[in-house]
Amino acid sequence: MTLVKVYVTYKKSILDPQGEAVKKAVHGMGFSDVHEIRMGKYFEITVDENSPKVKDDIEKICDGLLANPNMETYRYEFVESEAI
Amino acid sequence: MTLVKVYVTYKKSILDPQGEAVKKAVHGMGFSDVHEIRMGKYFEITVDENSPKVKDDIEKICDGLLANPNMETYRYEFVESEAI
Amino acid sequence: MKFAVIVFPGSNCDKDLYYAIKDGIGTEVEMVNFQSESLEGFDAVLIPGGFSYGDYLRSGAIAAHAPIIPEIKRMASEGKPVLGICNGFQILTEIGLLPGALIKNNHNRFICETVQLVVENNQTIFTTEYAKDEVIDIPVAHGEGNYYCDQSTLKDLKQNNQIVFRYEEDINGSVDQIAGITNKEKNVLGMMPHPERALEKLVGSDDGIKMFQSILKNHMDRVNL
Amino acid sequence: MTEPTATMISEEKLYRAWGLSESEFKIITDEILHRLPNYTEAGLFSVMWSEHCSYKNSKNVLRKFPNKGKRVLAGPGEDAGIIDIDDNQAVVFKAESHNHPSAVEPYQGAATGVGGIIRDIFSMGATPIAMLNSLKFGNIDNEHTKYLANEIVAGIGGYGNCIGIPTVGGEISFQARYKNNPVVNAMCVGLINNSDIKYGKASGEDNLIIYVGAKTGRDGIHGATFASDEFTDDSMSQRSAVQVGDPFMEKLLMDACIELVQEHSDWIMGIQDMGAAGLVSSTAEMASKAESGLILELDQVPQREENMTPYEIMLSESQERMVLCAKPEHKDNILKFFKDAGLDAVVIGKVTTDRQYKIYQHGELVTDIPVAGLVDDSPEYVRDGETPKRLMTENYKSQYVPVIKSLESTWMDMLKQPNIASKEYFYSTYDSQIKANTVVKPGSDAAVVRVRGTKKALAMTNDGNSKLVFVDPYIGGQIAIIEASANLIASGSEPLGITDCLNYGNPEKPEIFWEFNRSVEGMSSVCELLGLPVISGNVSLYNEFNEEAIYPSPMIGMVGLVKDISNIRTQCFTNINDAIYVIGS
Ligand SMILES: Nc1ncnc2c1ncn2[C@@H]1O[C@H](COP(=O)(O)OP(=O)(O)O)[C@@H](O)[C@H]1O
Repeated sequence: MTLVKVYVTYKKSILDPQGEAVKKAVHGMGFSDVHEIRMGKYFEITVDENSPKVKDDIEKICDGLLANPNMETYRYEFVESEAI
Repeated sequence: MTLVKVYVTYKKSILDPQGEAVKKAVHGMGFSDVHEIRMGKYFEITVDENSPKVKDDIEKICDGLLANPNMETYRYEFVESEAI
Repeated sequence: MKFAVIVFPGSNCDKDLYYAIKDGIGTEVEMVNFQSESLEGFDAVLIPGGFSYGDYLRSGAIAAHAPIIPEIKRMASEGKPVLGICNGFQILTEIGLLPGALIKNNHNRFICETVQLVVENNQTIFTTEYAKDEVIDIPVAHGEGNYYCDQSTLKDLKQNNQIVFRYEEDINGSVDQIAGITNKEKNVLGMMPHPERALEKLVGSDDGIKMFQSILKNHMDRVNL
Repeated sequence: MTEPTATMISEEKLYRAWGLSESEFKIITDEILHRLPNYTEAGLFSVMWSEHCSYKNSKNVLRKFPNKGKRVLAGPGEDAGIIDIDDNQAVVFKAESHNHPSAVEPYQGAATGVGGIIRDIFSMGATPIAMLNSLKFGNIDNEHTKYLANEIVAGIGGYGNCIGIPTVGGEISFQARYKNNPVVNAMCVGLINNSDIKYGKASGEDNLIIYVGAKTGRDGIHGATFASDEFTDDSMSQRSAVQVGDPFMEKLLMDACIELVQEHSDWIMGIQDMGAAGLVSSTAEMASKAESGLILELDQVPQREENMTPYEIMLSESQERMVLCAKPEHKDNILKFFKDAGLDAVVIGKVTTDRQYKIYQHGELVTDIPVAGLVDDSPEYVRDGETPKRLMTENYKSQYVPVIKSLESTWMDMLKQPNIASKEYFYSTYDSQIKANTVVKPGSDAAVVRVRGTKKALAMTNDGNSKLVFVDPYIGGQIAIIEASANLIASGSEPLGITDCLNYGNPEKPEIFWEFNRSVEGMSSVCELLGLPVISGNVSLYNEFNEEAIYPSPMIGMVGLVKDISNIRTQCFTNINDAIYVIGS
């Protein structure tokens, strides 16, 4: 088993209304030091085998489904099977 | 400036309908090696100062707002200011 | 003329569209399941609103991988009318038939109300029954209807007259108050507002009926040529 | 964890932590089982005998409501009540409270409340056509209340919008009393052809019990007893009863169940949703109604988590699940039907005639108890009431006379009151127009939804001014019914019947019980007078936080029939120069 972590975020140029709303709430709680909050999506994908194909597959899944290239970017990392 | 990354995920026992739906779609795309997908939230928080208070503040923000301890857990990490 | 209403798991305005064609303009219409692989025999495709796959992940993202999608693309490339409403618009952008994307409303809230739209382009097969700049009352109901595209795409949209409807007032943060656009060829229309909910004064407005009449009339004109 | 033995449960009185009293435990051992219950059995009794499932504190009060009428096709006792609306059509409606879950996790608590009430409607075979909700929050001037209000409203909209049922009406009010104990009541209205009506019955020896929908997880275990427990700061951190709603799954389930009932009615004997107390409550009630027994094979129950115990599987409150009772010869058809709809359906048991409720896991018999003991033999308490002291002070009886210096500024001040100001900010986040049948949208006295293909429409409203009930439970109860019927009449309809949610504090306190009882008497008196049957409803007791109860808060949901849509009226002044009349005294 391999664990892959994928992070999807809006491109910088895009307004992130959820992040904005969270920031306002955080300021409302009195944490005025907080400068900016951006919100994204986070996936934990468990894959059967750590074959060389896995990296390729993950990119295909990200490009084709998890992120919309018009507005989002993604990054991913592999976690050693031991660590799961 | 300090960048804090926060990951919020459902507790294991909680149903993750989004993760389930995404997994089905991934299988439909032909990636049958994918075993499980869990979906969570990801926040990038930029804070003014890296004071000792920051860690405390982040935990308060997570406990009080970003995660509902009833059903979610979170973890966070600090990224060196240089790296931003 | 025969319309297809595509039904994805989670579509929930499919019946409303069905009634719009059957009762609204008295024309033949059939529901087509997302697993179907053929749209043979249909003259137009309607992609309804709703929450396909619960809007999980991103609205329209999962539906974009359904078996019916290649057929929708084929119909589009053959110049047949393809209309996506609300979730249908989101799906059309996800499969690349329309440019841009629909993101969360800038105020972060779902909105349901009847809004005023300006008909920017009445020279498409979807809008010939309207007058240019006509202001019409059409309901909206969405949480992710904030149209986004980059500046160069916006320039193209303007240059090619692809912007068909604009909101009279900014309701969700959409670039240029865009409510509906077509592809370059003008046979694929995506819009967030719901004309199928505006067919009778009894439920608020009948300004939507002209859109379906336009599609029918333009089809008949072409057939009778 | 190994489960405590039957002896430990009895000797260490472990059942008390589950809400069973000593005398109740004694009834179970001495009168029903004639032995000690094991861990699973004790768990089953504790949820089935909780207030939420057994109505042990409220049954005798609820009997005061009239529930008959010449149009009533089904009254209390079913998932929802049914009233005939002519032309072989009927309206199906019920309301449900989700107060405690919403206090703990406001978005999901409210969302799953909506999901639950929708299942009650389509499990009768009806198509849901509209939703309403009644919300009571603390004063809106503090952050916690704003958070709760925003999340609860978002949860209601999130579920209803996604599944595609218009939310057409309701009410929202703010009083300090509700700060830590919001009231979240949801009502669903459905339409059905009389010939399609289905009941939750498990009848006919060897007929199959079929499980449909989401997998079972450990979420919401003990939710039902949780809902009948008072809140303390301590239980705020008892976090395991939270469930996440999956409106997408419910949409598939709803469409499939309605199609099954309409197209393949002969395949099934009964259908029931899994609500509070999940698998046990749904299956035991189905068996009880048909006076039959059941055998369940837990290994067949679809499970989301590993190593679940019988206790956990039976008590899980995972959402979006249904139970069917079907004839064996249609088994393959049914399983295929649901598979095509993208849903899991499996046979988990069968009907027997010995009236015993038997559960097997890994080939072992883990439960063997009489169905009647579980469902029908729960104790019934007739509580003592006592007039609240506040009602007897002289100060209280004297009338408050407002002093108005300037009509204009008083008028403006009143409009600024959160309880009077427009609630559009909230209800504009609900899709009120989907299905294109909503003739009168939120904002008028009552919502009106037309019945497509006919000249008819249905008017509906939620009402209940808890402050008036607090001041005088009897008169306050009467006013609630009068207000609701006035709303319906003013919109051009004839009131047909009532559903309710009765939200109160701890009924074991005499003053609270008195409020409960008196307000029901007040409501009943007007129901009798107007000939309005109460056909369904829900009771939510123990709404207290640190010993302080909410106001007595009955919520009335009423539905009326508009015979001709051209008669619909709204509350707005429509034309210049129209005359204005005041009717009544
Ligand atoms: N306050 C009430 N008024 C009238 N009927 C009620 C009331 N409370 C409960 N009932 C009826 O009692 C039956 C059992 O209700 P309930 O246990 O809430 O069902 P469910 O478990 O589906 O929510 C239902 O038919 C319901 O309509």
